[in-house]
Formats: sequence, structure tokens, C-alpha cells
Amino acid sequence: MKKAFLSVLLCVAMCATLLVGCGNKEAAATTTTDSSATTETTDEAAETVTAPGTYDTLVVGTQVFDGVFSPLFYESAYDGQVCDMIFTSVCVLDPDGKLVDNAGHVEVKEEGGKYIYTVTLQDGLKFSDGEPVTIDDLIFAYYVYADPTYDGNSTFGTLDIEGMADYVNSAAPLWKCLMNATADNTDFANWDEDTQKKFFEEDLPTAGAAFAQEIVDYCVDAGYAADANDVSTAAGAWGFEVAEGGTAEDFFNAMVEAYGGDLLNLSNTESAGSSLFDLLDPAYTEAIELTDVNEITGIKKVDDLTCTVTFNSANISGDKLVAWQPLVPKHYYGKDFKKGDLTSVKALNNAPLGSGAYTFVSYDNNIVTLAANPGYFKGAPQIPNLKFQVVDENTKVDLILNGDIDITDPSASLEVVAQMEENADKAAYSLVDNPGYGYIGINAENVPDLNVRKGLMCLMNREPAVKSYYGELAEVIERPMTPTVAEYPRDAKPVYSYDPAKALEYFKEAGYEQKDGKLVKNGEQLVIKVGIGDASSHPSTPILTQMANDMADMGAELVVNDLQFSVLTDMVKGGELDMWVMAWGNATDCDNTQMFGSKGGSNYQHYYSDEIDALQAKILQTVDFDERAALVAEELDLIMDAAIYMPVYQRKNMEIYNATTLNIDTLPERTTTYYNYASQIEKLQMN
Amino acid sequence: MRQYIIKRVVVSFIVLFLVSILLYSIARSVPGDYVANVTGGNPNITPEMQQRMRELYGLDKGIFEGYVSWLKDALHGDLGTSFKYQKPVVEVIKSYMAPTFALAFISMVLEILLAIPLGIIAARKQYSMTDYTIVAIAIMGISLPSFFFASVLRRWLSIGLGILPISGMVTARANYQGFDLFIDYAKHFTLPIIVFVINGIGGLLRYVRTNMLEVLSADYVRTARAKGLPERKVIGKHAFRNTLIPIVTMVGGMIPSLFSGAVITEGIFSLEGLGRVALDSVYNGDIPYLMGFNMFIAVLTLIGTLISDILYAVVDPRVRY
Amino acid sequence: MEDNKELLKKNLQEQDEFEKNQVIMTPGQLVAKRFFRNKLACVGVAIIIVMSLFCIIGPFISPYGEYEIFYKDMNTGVEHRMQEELDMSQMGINVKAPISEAHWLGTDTDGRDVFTRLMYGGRISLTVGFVVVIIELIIGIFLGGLAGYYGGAVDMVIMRLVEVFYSLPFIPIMLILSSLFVGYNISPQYKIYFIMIVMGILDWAGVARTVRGQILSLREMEYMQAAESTGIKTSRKIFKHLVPNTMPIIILIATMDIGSVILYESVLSYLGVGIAWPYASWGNMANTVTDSIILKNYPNIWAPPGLLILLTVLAFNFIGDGMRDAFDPRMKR
Amino acid sequence: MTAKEQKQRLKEIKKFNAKKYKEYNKNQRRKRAPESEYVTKMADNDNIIEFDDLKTYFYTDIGTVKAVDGVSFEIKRGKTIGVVGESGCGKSVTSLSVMGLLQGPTGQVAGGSIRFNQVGKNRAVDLTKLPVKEYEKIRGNEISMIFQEPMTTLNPVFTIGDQLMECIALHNPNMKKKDIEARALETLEMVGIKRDGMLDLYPHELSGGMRQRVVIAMALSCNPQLIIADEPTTALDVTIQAQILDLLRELKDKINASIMLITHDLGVVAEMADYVVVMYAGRIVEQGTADDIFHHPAHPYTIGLMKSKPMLGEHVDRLYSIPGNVPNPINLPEHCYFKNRCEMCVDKCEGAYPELISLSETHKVSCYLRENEVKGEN
Repeated sequence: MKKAFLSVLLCVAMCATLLVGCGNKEAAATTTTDSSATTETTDEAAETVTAPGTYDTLVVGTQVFDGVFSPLFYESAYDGQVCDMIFTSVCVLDPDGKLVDNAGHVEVKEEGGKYIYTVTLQDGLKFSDGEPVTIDDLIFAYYVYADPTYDGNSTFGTLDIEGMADYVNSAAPLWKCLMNATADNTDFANWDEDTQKKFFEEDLPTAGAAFAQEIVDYCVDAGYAADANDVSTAAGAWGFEVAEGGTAEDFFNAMVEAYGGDLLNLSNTESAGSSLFDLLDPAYTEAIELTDVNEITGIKKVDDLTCTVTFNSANISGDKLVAWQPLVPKHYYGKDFKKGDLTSVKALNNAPLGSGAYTFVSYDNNIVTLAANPGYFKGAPQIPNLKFQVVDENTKVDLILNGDIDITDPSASLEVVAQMEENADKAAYSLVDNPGYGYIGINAENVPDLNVRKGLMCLMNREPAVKSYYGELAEVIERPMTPTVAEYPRDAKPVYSYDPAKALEYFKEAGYEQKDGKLVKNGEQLVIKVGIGDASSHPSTPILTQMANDMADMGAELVVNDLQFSVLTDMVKGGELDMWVMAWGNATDCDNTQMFGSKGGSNYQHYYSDEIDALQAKILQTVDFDERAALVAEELDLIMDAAIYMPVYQRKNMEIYNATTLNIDTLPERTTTYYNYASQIEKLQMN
Repeated sequence: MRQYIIKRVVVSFIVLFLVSILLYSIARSVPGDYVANVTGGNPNITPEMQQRMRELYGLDKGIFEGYVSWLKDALHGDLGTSFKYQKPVVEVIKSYMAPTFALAFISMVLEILLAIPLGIIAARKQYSMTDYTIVAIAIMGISLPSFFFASVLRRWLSIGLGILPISGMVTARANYQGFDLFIDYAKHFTLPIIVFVINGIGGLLRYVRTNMLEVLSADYVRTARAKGLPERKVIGKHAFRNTLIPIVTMVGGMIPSLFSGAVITEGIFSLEGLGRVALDSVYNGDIPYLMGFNMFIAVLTLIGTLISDILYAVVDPRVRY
Repeated sequence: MEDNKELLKKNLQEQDEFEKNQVIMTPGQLVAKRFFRNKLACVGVAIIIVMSLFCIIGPFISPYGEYEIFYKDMNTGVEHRMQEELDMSQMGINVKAPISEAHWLGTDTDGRDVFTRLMYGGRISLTVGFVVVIIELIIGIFLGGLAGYYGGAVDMVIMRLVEVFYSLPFIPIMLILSSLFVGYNISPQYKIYFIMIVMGILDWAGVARTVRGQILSLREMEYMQAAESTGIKTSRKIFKHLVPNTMPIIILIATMDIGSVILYESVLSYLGVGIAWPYASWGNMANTVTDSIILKNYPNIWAPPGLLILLTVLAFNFIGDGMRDAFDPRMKR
Repeated sequence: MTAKEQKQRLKEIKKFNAKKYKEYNKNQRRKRAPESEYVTKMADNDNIIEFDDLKTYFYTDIGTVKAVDGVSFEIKRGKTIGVVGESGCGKSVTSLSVMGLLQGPTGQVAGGSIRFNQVGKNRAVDLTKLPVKEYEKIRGNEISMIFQEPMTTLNPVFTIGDQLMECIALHNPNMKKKDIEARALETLEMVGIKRDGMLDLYPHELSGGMRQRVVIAMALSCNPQLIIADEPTTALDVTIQAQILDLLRELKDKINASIMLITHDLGVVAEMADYVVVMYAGRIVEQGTADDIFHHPAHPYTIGLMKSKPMLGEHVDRLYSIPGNVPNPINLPEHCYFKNRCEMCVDKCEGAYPELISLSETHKVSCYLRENEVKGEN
């Protein structure tokens, strides 16, 4: 009897867990549906939606959201897509990529070597909660970007705006302050003497020793040193001299000496993993207010609808940086905003509010739901509801053809185009140039010999791969810059064409010789480690296949690592690969400093050239287009000569539309890289 | 009985403890520079979070010391902060578990409801055409990877015939409420559940069949027949109750595979559940979440085994604790 | 009476002779007989033999390499091999080529011969299956044997360990371990070995549990008590007397597991943590099925690997089923 | 025999079996049949059951096993008959043939008939032709069976009461639940194990002897005309054996049913049986009253059996054992099956299988040695 009771109890318990499990979302807690009932509802649904004029919801198929729906902080393009609907920018891009007025206007004038941008807003703009839009809202965005603790995507804080540096540097993590102040500092306004003493006498040396030890361990792993105590040998391998029997601390001191006390530089250059400052107590990462600079002098409010931004130097994309910015309601986001503390702003990342065509309703079940904003300044959108649904890349076309979604962007391929043509009655598509390009990069630190790099370049057989993979949908490019940028040198000639014989010559020039079927130098075989993301469906895969084959013939080896994209990125950033296959996207100007400048954050090839740096600086300040284009061509030639980047292809992006639900005639006449359905969403209609 | 349950719970805790050691040591074997690498390039991940992870797994401490502090945190429900979601792992699990649970449990119930009768029929007609057909089809279900089935079935049912939705959890276009919403959910879950059931039923069915064969040749079945019981009752009562015993133990063991399967099925059908999040976290190097997810499944498995063991005692009077 | 005895002797001899003439079978023959009466099991054996030949001998016969790509003259449509001296400006890669005499199953998205890759892929898939099962058997038999024989504390510890490994969900654990592979910078050539080892280590619990159960019941049998009384060494007792008697069930588990390991390999490849490019495995070839364009337009790329996986796993399962029925004398009719 | 021949032979067997299985399956599918097909007449209305040239064969992979090959005998109402023989002689198969519990489709009744006298219904049926539905009414009701192994014959997951009452309820559909329980308790009392809460116990909570008593109670519960007891004591301890035998003997007088006692233990037969049938390799070699068999055994096999039985008060150096083994049951030679082990065989034994000859009205034997005796007497 007891047992019977127990079994009942257990059943109840199990049901309870089931219910709890399904509590918050009533996700199909019962068994599958009665199939007849299912089909019935399908029929009904089909009937109701095929009646003319009854589509009231536009569904856009997109990919995974991070859930950061704030124009100030979003990272993923898909989150950005949503933000574009909810927020308006002062100016936007026209089909040709030129900045044009939207909710306002921008003008620039030169005055005594300074460039003053004047931004004016239209009168009468309102946020969706009814509050009027003022210039304060734009200035608020500037201040968020410029905040010392800002960690989003925008580079606004690095611009050469009057007073910007003072503002940004007015606060810094404690360690940075201490470091800059040095041990001799006697100003204890921001921290006390004990802290300083403890930092320099205990914590820094400890962290330094840990930092050095990491290098030693690395050397041990790599076989350069015998064991973790063998600091002297490891230091030797790292290029420093430490006496026999020295400790990790000695090693660190040796490094400090070599860098003349520039610990920041030391940490960046020598790190075997952790940054020196990561090894410090987390208490040191807290921000310290250094000065009471609370304003950026270059940003001035003129009246409620006008402000000026003063640049110290010329910037070719200054207008975009100033005016292609969203209007974020200060009264909403900025309520608790203080300099140095963005948490209150970030807290609203999941509840955006703006003055765009649509307002945010909800984000659940992988769907972002938006509703039309009747007060939108360009007129209320014609489609009352807009939803962004997360869909799988592989099913995008089917979803369009099945009528589940209305607009999406599958990766363009000949088959997709063919399928679209086949279903011309049900779907339409547009092809635009992708503002980016695919390339194969070489790490100049790991492959220091220019001739080896050149040899590798000569083994890259790009044309057949790109042609067969993309057909008409992509072209082989010869310089590392996307041709959608006006400055791209369209008549550039190939620098390295596919020629295994020549490659071998280069290798021989580099000192390699073929011995017993192996290509060796100083007894070591030429082995190149290359990384590629998702190789099974990558246009560059055949290039590597051919390359591996040719290198094997020569007696060298190409080790291909097929990696997940995130891992590939990490390995490239960590400098662990000799060569990698990647692509750049979303380029809007000819500024290459990030990728090729010595201080560029994306200079993964670790090739540093003063000549290139100088050219880049010059380009950024050359306002005349032709002059600039010539400089760009020169810069790109230099990069090609260094054999660090092999541009591979520039492809087209595709957008496909559901012709049954969508009134295709209301789509933009000219869809380009810079201009698509979203650019005039308020005009879009459904059947 | 109560004593037995207490004993089982204690043993479960011991096992959980061992599982945690194992999981912890896996987390520990993540190389330090990998943490820095994976997290360093991602602007979402603050140094605090990196530090938090190092602290959590005690990468800076000795193994023992590190484990103790990790265990302490884990016992307080702190399994770390998900890199991707920037929320405590426990919270992430909570917010994504509904679809996974719905999927897993409905599939499990269906599997059991289908496998038992079919297994019995196959056993009754051993070596007959019926037997061959049932067994062959069931084994076919476990002979193809689930992603393969999912793709082909979707091609056929969703894209070809348009009977079922292609992916997602609800129809985005419609704004269903109440019961319609429920039906909409059900429609979206149908295909994933079919894939689950096809993939899971074979093992169970075969198990039922083998056990039934064994039971059918048992003396007490002959006794039941000798009593003059109609065949229906011989099978339905005497044989069935006895096959139930091993089946009950098997059901508890199904949990890990159900959740493992969720990783694939949810990914393919764009269902926002734990499995899909797990898959994403691999791509994001979100080790804290993966660890938490594994720990969560381990706990579920142990609960499942515990329930199985107790049910075992309920269905088999010979088992006395 | 004397007479009678003689006669009896003669008669008994006669009977012996008569019995010799009968169709008499050894237990092994009986098992084989029962096994081969199961039609599905016979089919299974046939499939495995064909598959093994295909994968082992195939690559020697195939004129192409595992990752050889083919070029096609864009103007003439003539196909060229990658070793030839080619005028590259005219060449495209012969991707997704249809079935032809040169490519019996066409070429894949990278312009490699599908048929050839099936052979190489099968080698990998079958190797993974066998190696993983061997590893899990070694661990499982060893630990299961110890647990079953010694019982008590040893059993307690080992069985808890078994439960621990049971509670680990295979795929999520593999997902974590794959980040480890990346973290430790394991190159693609060696990754496959690591995967095999890890799979084996994660999979032994079932074997151990079964072996233990078997040994527990065998230990009670008389012949074991007889062996006990002769005072032979313990290790000899376990691994010479007990374990061999669990062989039927072990062979059974092994057969079934090979199938499931092959499946797991394909799932891992699908998740991107399995056999890496450029190496072929049936799993990563079957992954193409998730690409809806390939699924729709190129059945010659996705269907063959799927079919081979299906047939092979099915075959191993059929064989396993047949063996179980054959070994179990209660099931005879 | 060469391998090729063997293969050929196996193939033939397979083909033959397939045919037999098909026939069997066809028959099995028939749940009902017209009465005329199975209703028959008893040769003697005093008999409860008559076996007439019963042939039960097993169609195995290596050939047809003639487990029961032309057995004829009858059981008188209220009498106990003992069926004796070595294991594998076909005695259990005979009983299973009566119950229709042969493992199909391998085991089938290949010929002959078993006529059962349904006293209550005033008719006789041929059990070998009975359709399933009719059989179910007889099994457990008019004929019941006590199996050899009490440990496994009871279903471990149901209580004693459950299993006992199930049988009663099944054959007495009009009975109320209370009455059923009362009847169950009554039968338990009959077998001497009525105790409070007995009905709620599970089999594993009982000892072997108790279980066998439960099995016996189950067999008695519906007042059967015929009880088949297949080695009811073999699996039990000696003391328990005695108790069970006492019980059976006691019951035999009480319930007025016929009992078919199958055993290899001559002692048991001597205590219980009115008539004895001795079987060897699927055939009856000798049959008669207990007195006939025990005091005047005629067949060399019976004589051998008697000799191999230890007797109290007799001193023998070594217990006698019949030389040789039971022959392989497949493709037995045409001559007397016992010939090869027989110490008394004569030249004539080489000939055809000897006919069953009557030594007296009750005593029959199948042996050439006794041919003369019959003649002599006549």
C-alpha cells in the first residue's frame, strides 16, 4: 500500500516538475497536437492571410541577437539592424554612400586650421514617448561615447576633437594613474601614500614576477627552457639577459630596464598570455577621477537645435562621425548618467526608446517585435508591425519561399540566384556589392622572411576558386581594400600571380634548399600553419588545397587548421598562426590605420612600417579626392610589396523579398551597399 | 523504503561530488592563455569577468584550494557568469530551460508510449515479417545522425509539403494569443519532437522486445496460460508487468541523451533552449556556461536515476530496501 | 549372460556410431546456426564485409586522392587534375560536378571526387568506431572485472565512477573538450586521435557495468568455485576464467557500440568539433545535408554518405541483435 | 557424413520445417471452429481422458524430434496414473500436449488424438483439434496443471491472492468478488496454508514448499476433472517433498479428480498411482496397475529402473545403472529403441519396433521377449 502511495506521489512530483519546466512559456506542455486540428488551423491561417490588404506584419529574417538594442553599445550587426528602426540619425547615407540630411543637417568650415562642424536638427521632432528631440540628446550620445569607461564599438572618443583627450583621460584605472605618476609621486589627492607604496613595492613586483613566470612557463612548454626554475635560459630565449639562477622577478626587472620603465609597452609586447595588469589585484582596475574636466570644450551647444563640434585637424570622414549618429533621448537614458559610470545607460540596453520609424515592443522566442511609430517625422510607416526573427542561414531561402518571412539576406550564391529566378512569381532579390573583401593574411612576426612570404603569395591560385565558387557574384581583387570605397585603385595589376616555380625561387632566395625531398633551412623544414574558418564551405578552401599540394611537392608543409570562426579570430589575434583566411566587412572609407597602421588594433599581421604610417596620416588629412586616391594607391602598393595581405575576392550581398506578401514596387528603386529597404522603411507596403 | 531513499540520495550526492571534481578538472585544464585569448578579443568580456572566471576555477590557486572555493560557490548556486549573456549561468539556464524541458519530456513520453506496444508486438511475433519490419524501422531510426533526419524530414514535411513550420518557436507573422498561441507552439515543436522520437525510440523498443522475449519464455507465463487466461491477458498483465521492471530502469538513463540531443535538434530548428545556447557557447568560448550546463544535466541525470530506482522498487515487489 | 554382455557392448558401439552419423553440432555451431537463421543478421554481415572492402581496398583502386581538387577549363569544359601544368586564367574549379564516368558520384563543393572521399571517409569512420570501442572495452573490462570480482569497497568505488560517467552528457562534454583541443593547439592531423581517446574514455561505463554484472553471476557458478578451490592466482581467475565467459555479451556490446560511435563521430563533425577538414569522414560529408541548396539540388553529394552511415550502423545493429538472440539459448525455438 | 551432405540435409530440414510452421500458424489464427470439428466420443465413458496414438513432434533445425511417438493410454475417472521415465522420454511433452502449451510453432501435435471427457457438459472433445477460445475455457478449469518449479511458476510481481483469484474469477464470471475471495481462502485452507494476510503476500515472501502449495491451490481452485502434476516434488527438499506428497494423496481422496502424475521417481509413483505408464524415448514400453509394474515388471527397461531404485533394507555393493545413454531423439532407428542398451536383447530385436502386447487385462508391454509369455499363457 505504501508503495502505491509512493508511486502516486512520484507521478505527481514528475508532473509538477514538468509544469514548472514549462511554466513561464506555455511551450507545448502537452503531447503533440491532434494532426487534424493542426491542418485546420493552417488552412484558416492561410485563408485569412491571402485576403488582400490583410498583411499587417513584416517579418525580417535575421541571425542571432545579442539582445543589446542600444545604438550606443550594440556589437552585432543584427542588433544594429533593430536599432536602425528604433532610432533616427541626424544624417544618413544615400544610395551612393554620400552623407545626406535626415533629421538634421551638418556643415563644416575651416577656421584657423581648425574644422568646425555645425549640426542643426529639424524642428518638431519627437521621441516616441512624446518628448521633443533637442540637440542635448545628440550631445548626450557624444558624451557617452567619450566616457572614460565607454567600452562599445564607437571610436568617437579617439577623435581629435578639442578637449576630447583631456576629458577621456580625466579618469583612468588606478593602475594606469599610478603607473603614470611613478613611484616618486607625492601628490596624494586621488589615492593615499600607502596605496602607492604597496603598489610599487609589493603588488607590481608580484604581478611582474607572475608575468615573467608566465613567459618562463611558455618557454618551458615550447621546449626552450628545461623547467619553470630555469629563468635564465628562458629569458635568454626571450631576448633578455638574466644571471644564472635568477628569479622571475629578476627577469621582470631586466625587462623593465630594457623598456626604460614603459610598462604598458612592455606588457603589450612581451606578454606570453596575460597582460601585466590583468595580474594585478582587481582593485586596481577601478576608475580614478584625475581631473575635474567635465566638459569637452570642442562640443558646444548653440541653441536647442544646434551645436558645434570643433576638430583640431582635418578628418576625411569627420562629417560622418559627427552627424551619422543616433538621437538617443537623454531624458530616458541619461537620467542617472554620471561621468565614469555608464551602468544606468547600459541598464536600458534591452528597452530601447527613440524617434525612429518603429517602437520597441518585446524580445522573446527569438523574435524582436516592433510597432509603427505614428509620430515618425517622415510619416507613419505603412506597415503596423515589424518583427525580426532569428532564422538559420541554411533555411533563409526556404522561409521566404514558404512565406514565413518577408525579407532576409542569404549569402549570395549562384544556386540561390537560380532559385530566385525560378520562383520569380513568389520572390524577388537584389544584389549589391559587399562593402568588404576576403583575404589571406600572413603574420610577419611568425614568417619574418619577406622572400618566404612572397613565395607563399605566389602559391595562391585565386581565380579558379573564386570563379567557381561565386561565378558572377564575386570578383578577384588585387589590393586589400573593398572596391566599394571610391578611392580603390581599380586599374591595379596583380602583384603575385600563381606560379609554383617562382615560389620555389623565392624560397630558395630565402635560404631554403631541397634536401631528401624536404625544403629545409638550417635543418628545419618549411612548415606554415594556416587557419581557416569553416573550411568545408569557404571559397578560399581550394586555394589552400592547391597550396598544400604544391608545397608538399616542394617538400614543405602547409598545416591547415579548420577552426570555428571565434576560435580563428582568437588565434589570429593571439598571433598563433602563420597565415589565416578571413574577411573584412562594413568599410565606409579608405582609412586603413586599424589594419595596417603600426598602432592599429587589427594589425594582426604585425607588420610595422613608418612609411605606411606616414602615408596613412597623410591620407586622413587629404581632403582632395584625387590626391587622396593617389596616396591610397601608393599605400596599398607598399602593403602588397610587404607580402602580408593577399586580397582574394570582393563579393556581392544578396537581399531577397517575399513577393506574395510584399508590395515590391514600394522597395527602394536603387538598392545599394548603403541603401536598402530599411532606409525607407516608412514607404514599404504589404499586399 | 525511506532508508533506502535516503541512502540513494546520499550516494547521488557522492556521485555528484565526483562529477563535480571531474568537471572542475576539465575546466582547470583550460590553458590560462586560452582564457586570455578567447576572452581578450571579445569586448563584451571585461577584465572583471576574466578575473571572475580565473577566480571561479581557481586558475591562480592550487588544485585542491581552487576546487574547494569553486565547490563553495557552486553550492551557493554560483556557477559563474556566462561570457555571452553576461548573466549568472544559473539565470541563463533558468530562462532557457522551458523549451528544452518541453521537448525532452514530451519526446520521452511519446517514445515510451510507442516503444512499449511495438516492442511487445515484435516480441510476440518473433522472426515474423511484422517483427522484422518493426525492428528494421526502429533500428533505422537510430542508424542515422539526428541532423540528417532533421534536414531530410524538414525538406519533405516543411519545405516540400508545407505541413509544418520550418523553424522557430512561433509564427512571427501572426500575433497569436491564448489557445491559438499554444497550438502555434505545438506546431513548431512537432517536427523537433518527431526527430527526437525517431532517434530515441529504437533503443527503447529493442530493449522492450528483448525483455519481452525473455519474459515470454518464463515459467509464470506458461502458468498463466495454463490457468486458461486469454493470450491478451497473459501478455497485457503477466508479461507486461514483468517487462516493465527493466524498462523503468532504462528510462532514468535516457535523460543525458535527451539533453545531448537537444544540442543538435534545437540548433537545427532555431529553438531557444539550453541546447542551442550550449552550441552557441562553444562558438563563443563561453566555458562557464558549458560547465554549468553539464553540471545541470548531471544533476538531472542523478534525479532521473533516483526516480528510476524508486520506481523500480514500486514495480518490482521483490526489491525491498 | 556372457553372450548377452558381448551383444550389449556391440549394441552400444552401434549406437555410438549411429549418433556420430547424426547431424550433431557443437555449441559454437549452434550459435552460428541460430545467428545465420536471422535474416537481418546475415544482411548485416554482408553489408559490413562489403563496406570494409570498399574502404580498405577502394582507395588503392581509386585514381584520385582524398583531397585532390579538379579544375575545369571554363571555355572547353575539359577537366584537369591539380598536378597538371595549367593556364590558370582559363581554369575554374570543377565544383558540384554531376555524376559522370570520371566522377561516379560527381564532385563536392570544393571540387573533390565524392566517390573517392567516401572510401577515405569510411576508413576514418570505421577506424574511429573500432578504436573507440577497443579503448572502451579495455577500460570497461578491466574495471568491470575488478568490481565484479572483488566486490565490496572496490566495487563501490568503481560503480560510483561508472555512475559519474553515466551522468556526463556526451555531446556537451565533447563541446567543452573541443575548446580544450583548441586551447592546447592540437593540429588537425592529431585531433582525430585525441577524439578517439576521449570518446573511448567517456564511453566505458556501460561496458564496465555489464561485465561486472556478468562476473557477479558467474562467480556464483560451480565451475568458478571449482577453480577457486584449486588456488589459482586472482588475476588469472579474473581474466582467464571469468572474463572469457563474458565474451559473448562483450562482443555484443562491442558490435552495437561501433555503430553508435560512428554516429557520434558524425554528430561531432556536424557540431564542428569532429574530424576536421581536409580529412574526410562520412560524418562531415553527410553534414552537407544541412545546406538546403545542396539538399535540394545535389543529392549525389549528401545522400551517399548518409546512406553509407545508415547501412553500416544498421548492419552493426542487426548483427548485434542477431548475436543476442543467438547467444541466448532461451530464445531458441 | 560429409559436410556437403550435411548441408544438403539441413537445407531439406529447413524447407520441411518451414512448411510445418506455415500450417501451424494458419491453424493458430483460427480462434473458433465449428463444434463438429472437435466434439468426439469417448471410447469408454468411464475414462476422463484417452490418448490415442498421440504423436507430438518438434521440428528443430537439426531434424524432427519425435518427443511423443504414438502414445496410447487412458485415465479412469477419479484414478491416479503415474507416468514414469527418464528425463527426455516425452512424459512432460505428453502433459503439455494435453494443456495445449507446446512451444509453437516448433512443437506440434502431429497426429493422434486426446479425447477429454467433459463430464459436466456431457460431451467429449478432441483436445488436439480444439480451437483457442474453447481451450481457454478448459485450461485451469476442467484440466489444471501443477508445474515442476515452484520458484518460477508464480508471477513474482503479483500477490498470491491476485493470482489465485484471477483464475477463479476467470472461470466463474458470475461470481462476486467476495465469493471469489472466500473460494481462494478455501483452497488455501485445503492445502493447509490459510493464514491471515496470506492473499496479500508476494511469491518471494514464501518458502518453496509454501509456493508449491499455492500452485496446488491454484490448480484446485476451479474443481478440475483432471490434474496434471508434472514432477511436483522434484525441486523441493526431501522433507517438503514428503509433505507435498502427503498433501496430494490427501487431496486426491477429497476432490475426486483424476490425477496424471508425471515423475521419474518410482517411489512417488508407488505411493500415489493406481496405474503406471512407463515411457522410453517417446513411446510407452509398459503400462499396467501399480501392482503389475512394481511386482511384475515385464520390460527390460522397467526392470532396469526397478533395479536402479535403492531399497530400504537391501544391501547392494553398487546401485545398478542402466548402461549407455538415452538415444538421440532424432531419426531413431526402426528397431526397438532400447535395444542398444538392453542386456536381454535377442536376435529378433533387430526387427521392427515391437508391438504393444497385453500380458493381462491391465498389463501391456512392448517387447519381443514377452511374446512367448503371452502365447504361453494362452
